[in-house]
Amino acid sequence: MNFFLEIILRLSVWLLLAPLLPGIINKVKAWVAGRRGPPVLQLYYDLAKLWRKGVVLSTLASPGFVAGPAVAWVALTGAAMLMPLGPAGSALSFRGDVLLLIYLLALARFCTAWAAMETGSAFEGMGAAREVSYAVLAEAAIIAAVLSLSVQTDSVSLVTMLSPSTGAGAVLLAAGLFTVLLAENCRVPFDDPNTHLELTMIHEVMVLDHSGPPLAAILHGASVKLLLFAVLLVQAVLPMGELSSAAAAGTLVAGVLVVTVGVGMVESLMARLAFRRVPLLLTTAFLLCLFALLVAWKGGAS
Amino acid sequence: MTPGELLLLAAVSLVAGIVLGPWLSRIWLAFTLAGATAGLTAALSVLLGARDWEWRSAFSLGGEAVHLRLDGLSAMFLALLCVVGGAGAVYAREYWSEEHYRASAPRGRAWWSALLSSMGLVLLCANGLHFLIGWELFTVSAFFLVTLGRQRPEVRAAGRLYLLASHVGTVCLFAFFSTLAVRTGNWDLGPMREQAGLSPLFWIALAGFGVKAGVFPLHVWLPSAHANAPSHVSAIMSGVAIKMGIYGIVRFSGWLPVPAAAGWVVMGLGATSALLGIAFAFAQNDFKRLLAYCSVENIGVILIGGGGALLAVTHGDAPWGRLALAGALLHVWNHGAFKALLFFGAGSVLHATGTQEMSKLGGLWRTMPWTAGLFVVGSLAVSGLPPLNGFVSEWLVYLGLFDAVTSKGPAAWAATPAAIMLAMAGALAMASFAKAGAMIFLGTPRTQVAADAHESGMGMRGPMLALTGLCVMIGFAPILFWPMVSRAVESWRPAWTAVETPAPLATLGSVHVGLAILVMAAVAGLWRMAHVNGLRRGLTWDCGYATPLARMQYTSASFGGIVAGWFRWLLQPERKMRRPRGHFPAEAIRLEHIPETVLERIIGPISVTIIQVSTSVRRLQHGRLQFYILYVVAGLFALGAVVLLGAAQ
Amino acid sequence: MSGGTLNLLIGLAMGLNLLALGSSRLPSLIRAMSLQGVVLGLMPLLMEHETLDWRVFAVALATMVGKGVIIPGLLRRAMRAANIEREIQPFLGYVPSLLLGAGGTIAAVALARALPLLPEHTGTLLVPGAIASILTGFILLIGRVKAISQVCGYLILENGIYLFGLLLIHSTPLLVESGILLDVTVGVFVIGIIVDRIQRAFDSLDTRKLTTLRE
Amino acid sequence: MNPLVLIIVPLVGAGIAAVWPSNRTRPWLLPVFGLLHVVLAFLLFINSPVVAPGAWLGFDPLARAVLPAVSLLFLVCAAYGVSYLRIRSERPNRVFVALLLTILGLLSAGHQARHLGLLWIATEAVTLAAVPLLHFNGTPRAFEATWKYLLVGGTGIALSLLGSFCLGYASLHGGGKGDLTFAALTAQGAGLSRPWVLTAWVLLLVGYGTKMGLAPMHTWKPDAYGEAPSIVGAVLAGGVTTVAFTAILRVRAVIAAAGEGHIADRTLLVIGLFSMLVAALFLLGTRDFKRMLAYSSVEHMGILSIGAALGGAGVAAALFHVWSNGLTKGALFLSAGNIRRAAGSPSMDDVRGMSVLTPRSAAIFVTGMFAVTALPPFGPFFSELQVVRAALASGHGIATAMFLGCLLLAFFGLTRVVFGIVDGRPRPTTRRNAQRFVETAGVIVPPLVLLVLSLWLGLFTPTILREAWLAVVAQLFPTP
Repeated sequence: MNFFLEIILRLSVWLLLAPLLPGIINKVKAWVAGRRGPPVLQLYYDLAKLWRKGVVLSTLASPGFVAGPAVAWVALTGAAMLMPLGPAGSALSFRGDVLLLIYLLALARFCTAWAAMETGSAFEGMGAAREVSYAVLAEAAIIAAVLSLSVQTDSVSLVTMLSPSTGAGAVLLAAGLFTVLLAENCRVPFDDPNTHLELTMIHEVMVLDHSGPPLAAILHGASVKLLLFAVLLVQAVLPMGELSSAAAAGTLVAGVLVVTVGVGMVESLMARLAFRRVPLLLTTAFLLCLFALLVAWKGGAS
Repeated sequence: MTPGELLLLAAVSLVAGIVLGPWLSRIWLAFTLAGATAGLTAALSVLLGARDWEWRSAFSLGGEAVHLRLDGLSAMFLALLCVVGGAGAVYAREYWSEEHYRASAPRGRAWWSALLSSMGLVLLCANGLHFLIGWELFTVSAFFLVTLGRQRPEVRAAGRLYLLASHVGTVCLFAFFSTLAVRTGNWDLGPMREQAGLSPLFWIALAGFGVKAGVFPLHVWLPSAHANAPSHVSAIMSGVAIKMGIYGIVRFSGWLPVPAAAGWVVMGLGATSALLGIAFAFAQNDFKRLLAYCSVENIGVILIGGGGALLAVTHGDAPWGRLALAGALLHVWNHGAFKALLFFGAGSVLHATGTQEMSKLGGLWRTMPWTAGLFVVGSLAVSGLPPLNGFVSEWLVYLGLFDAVTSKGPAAWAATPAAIMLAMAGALAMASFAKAGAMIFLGTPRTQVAADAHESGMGMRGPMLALTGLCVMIGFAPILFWPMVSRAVESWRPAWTAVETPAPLATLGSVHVGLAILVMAAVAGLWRMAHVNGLRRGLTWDCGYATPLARMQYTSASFGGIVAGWFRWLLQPERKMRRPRGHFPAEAIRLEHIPETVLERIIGPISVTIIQVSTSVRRLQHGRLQFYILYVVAGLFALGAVVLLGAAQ
Repeated sequence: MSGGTLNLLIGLAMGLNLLALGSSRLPSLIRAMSLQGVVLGLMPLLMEHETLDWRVFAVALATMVGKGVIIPGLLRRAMRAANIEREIQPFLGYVPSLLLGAGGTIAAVALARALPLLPEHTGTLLVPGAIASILTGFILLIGRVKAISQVCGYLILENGIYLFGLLLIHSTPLLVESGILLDVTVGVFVIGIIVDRIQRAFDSLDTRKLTTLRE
Repeated sequence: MNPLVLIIVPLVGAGIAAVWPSNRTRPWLLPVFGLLHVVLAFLLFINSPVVAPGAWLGFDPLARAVLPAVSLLFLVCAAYGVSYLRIRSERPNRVFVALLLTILGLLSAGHQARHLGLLWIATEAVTLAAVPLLHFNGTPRAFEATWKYLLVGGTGIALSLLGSFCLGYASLHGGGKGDLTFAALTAQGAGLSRPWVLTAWVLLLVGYGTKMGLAPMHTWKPDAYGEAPSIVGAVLAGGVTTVAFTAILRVRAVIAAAGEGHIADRTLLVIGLFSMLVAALFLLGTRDFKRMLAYSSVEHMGILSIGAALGGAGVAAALFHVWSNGLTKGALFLSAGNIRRAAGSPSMDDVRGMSVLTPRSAAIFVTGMFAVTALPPFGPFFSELQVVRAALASGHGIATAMFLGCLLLAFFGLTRVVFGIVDGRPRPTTRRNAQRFVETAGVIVPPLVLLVLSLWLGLFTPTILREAWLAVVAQLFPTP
């Protein structure tokens, strides 16, 4: 019984807090640019509005057009359920759950790409193609990161894995994971969430034809994903194991905030990369994680 | 009934199928299904029971007493054979039906039974001589099945390529088994790990079986054979036949002592096949070729697991070897199931539209919803996405690799790159099947044939549904299948007997079930929301372009363009393009063709040189008698020289 | 004393070889060959040491008749039928073949040293003679294009072997000898037929036309 | 029973055929005497008489191990001959029938000859008797083939005669009384003079190798097999070559007794591998399916001599291969004859799609091709496997590798030609031609029987046969 209670509690935390992050990022960008910018809760309003709106469905689209976002959303929330929250641990944890997490993200990606292809629009196809292609390198980076974590903790389960490394390993891992975060969540320099030139977009161009509740699901799922990566990054590098649970929670929140602000800063200070540069950056991220792995290995060996 | 009786029943009904098949299609189906069921029951009874089944004949065949053995490992493959064989038989009756293929349909039925029985023989034989016999019969019957549509020249070419390639493998096995027989003094097969002298033989076996399995550099025959065979044949070729190669490698790496480097090599081959195979797949435009190359990838996944097991054996029986091998063997089943499903789906599309080119299809989900839906399930499974079976086996392999890495032993040096390549291969597989499914079933029809497609009948949908059920079942309740897999693992290495499950399969299964429920709930909810809020149909928004054409859709080549760019060194695409010129460009062309790199760039030149040599030698037979006599004299002197050399010594 | 005469005859046979090699006209080639046959026929009689054996007589007679009369007759008939007189543009010119033959003869003498002989044969030129004729036969077979000259070459080859057989004429039972004779005659008889047929089929005896069967 | 009957009976048959009046019924003499010969051969095979050591003729182990195969093959070919000659009823068949039976008799003599000279005479006589059969078709191509066969073969036969003389002189020089029976020569053994023995070996190997068709003396084979009626080809490939092979085996035994066995084996191995290589290279390119059979036969002669070179188990395997290859190759020849007759051309340039026009013959042809390329469970698979085993057991690793490589190339070549002929859409000319050819039981059953025999030989090799082959090993290759 209280298992379900816990689940509900966690769900509410994740689902409610996630939309904050884009808001914060936008606020940071506005602040840097010296504008007032939209309110932090803007995304909440948008979601609420979209949820009530009707749906315009492409004449070509199959039911998969609506099912895709739903599945993606479920996959992302499921992944969130696997992600431990500092002292609170995770809803359910088992050996190898980290792989399930990675593959749930892949499932979400598949569904988004599928829904994008539904419309038969060249733009959406373009976006889907970019999404799935860059994912190949992102996957490599993530798996390398996970490997380094599991090498330094001798475990394949998130709860025990996320006791952070120290020194050089941590720095490399932080850099690598942060880059992957930017790529996976389609932020600058990989993608520009609020440009309006379809040819330059990845994620946005995939959802061009979505509207109403499905779009809401997509946007909300995206924010959950962002939060997920932020939490992962923080726990992977910040030593929280020794702290008291309250302090740990505080650190976690603070860390997530820092990451979010960092994303905002990057978005305001950097320009989008040309697409042919993107693989280069992703490969760099992969190499960073790989070096982190080697460092962890040496550490483990000595 | 005992396994023996069941197998006898299966054999009898398959032979009856061979004999009656050409004339009585319904009775043939009955016999085949009976045989498949009997074989499956026998396999399961061995897998779930404790004891192997073994039988030695009193009479002798080819100078050797027949020695059959059904242990965990062979039972595992036998079960797969029976499932796919039965499903394919049902599928074939509608797909390759009498009225469409008057000439070849009867042949096809007889050869199908022959193929099943010969593969069964291969799995059962515990005698090198009879193993070879079964192997050859299997190769030949597969050849005749691949060339069922023989009037098409490309089918003939594909068949010949397959025949020649597998003959290369056969010659290796010829050498392997006869050397084994010479070293051990008899043809009997069985555990002989203590005879360390035999370990070099593993390389010959690896080469011989690797050709059949389609390991990367040796895969040259596979794409064209799979693409040009009738789809039910492609299904069994890809689902079961290439697994015979895996069976050989696993079987003899378990029975013979293996060289120290074996694990490294096998895992390296596996990783290469996985990544490069799927890279080729992603670049294809012919969806059956795409599926074929994807088989190369999955063979790679299986070999990664097998290599992990071998590494574990050479590194002090590490427990993670058990995980890796279990994952590999389970993946044998899984790949068999979903690849057969996908080929059936492909066949149903081919049946409806008559083309294999994705750039001619599109929007088929309207006309063939069943095929579309089942194909999507298959795609999810083959991409190793939860909650389906593909993920379960890849997950086991991953666990094995991760444990190998965390062991920080020398094995980690192999396991780390393997894990990373496996991840990349997984992502690419996902991309490939997003592309395939979308190009075939989504958007609008690109040609007329696609526009007036039709859904295939129950005879073709039934087998697909059954296989889908299998995929879902393994995905939802993997724990049910664990005992059989671990039984097979034990028969590969008796040392690895442990009661407890090394991986929380039960938890994974329940998570999958929960995930499935949630997905359904979410889909239903969102669907309902959409309808409640009001649902309007409108034109796809193409940046305000009002009259989109079918040709404006994203094509498979452009979809795969980015990755194809990364792998240009391997794919070597042949491009033909004319850029648009002037202010009002009239036309622009961009044709791209992905060649069979290994075949056309490596094998081709070699065979050309051989042919040149033969032509120049054939000039000696020019018909001039005088020179013929001169040859005799030359031979006289040459032999004289040989004798003198011998005498000098 | 018989040994001396024998060697004389062998030398004569070897000379005839060279003649055969050098002659461009078919009739002279055939003449040389038939003469050699007669010479060969005489030899067994000369080699006789003890009582004169009728079987040896028979062999000698048969050889003389066969090699010296019948076969040349056959060939002449074929030649007339095809009305050709001379060998045109052979593969191997006359001078080269002569030189080859001469060289071969010398080589034969040298080669014969390597093979140990019984005391009663050490004096004779049988082995070199045999080898020389065999070589001549091969040169003709390889070097000439006219069917008839090739037949002649084959016969000279057989003559060489016959010469060699003389080494064994006393030890080996007659069967072998008669066998040879029989086979040679039958063989050549058949060759005669074939020559005839070729002539009819290709209205020429030029074997260069016989190159339709090839790869 | 006196083994002479095997020689006399067919010769009598030949005589009868020569005087038999009716052109229509004469062909039936072939199966009749063939059957008689088979019965006699197998009676002798079951209880074979002891051979006096000094005998010139005798049903000794070697004859016992090989002759029945030849006789069996002849019977089937004879049965085929009846319907073949009915198709060719426009041509007089007196000579054809008489000479086929003569050849059978001479083959029996050659196989049983235990005397160097007698053996030579028999072989030569067979060669000559085959000549008219070769130009049975009477075309210029046939004459050309015959001419080449006669001259190349004649050269070979001359060399083997010379070799016989050398061997005789070797024994004479070694103090022998000039007794040329193999028994006597073997008994003289080391007494034989070494240089003469070696010379003899080279000459005899080249001579009989020419008859056998070992490269580079094989040049007559494609022409002869390509132009002769397929039944003659089958008899030549299955019978005449076998006599030459047994001759080489017998001579090798003498050489071995003289203590030069290792040299003999090396030469056999070299020439065997060379023949296989040459044959494989030719097979890769040839476009004529009857010439293809000739090259395949060259390849198998190579296998035989390799087997002989390996001694012991290898020789047993080679004798096994004589049986399996003879029967299978016979099936190929006969079905190829059908296809040739139906298609009107032997070249794959104008023959296509025979699986449509002559389905049965095409099926037999394809099956025979697979069988002859060592597809289990046909005979050649087992015999070649035994050769490979023997080679590996005697440590010839590289030779085995070359052997297998050649088999591979040969397979490539054979499949190329066979499927090129069988598959595809037939040309209209071929179609028209094929309408005149009916696949009667008479032309389908004999090759089928041969295939079945080869299958049976592979799967259930009778123990008595194995013993017969091992007896040969015991006789000719006594283990010191």
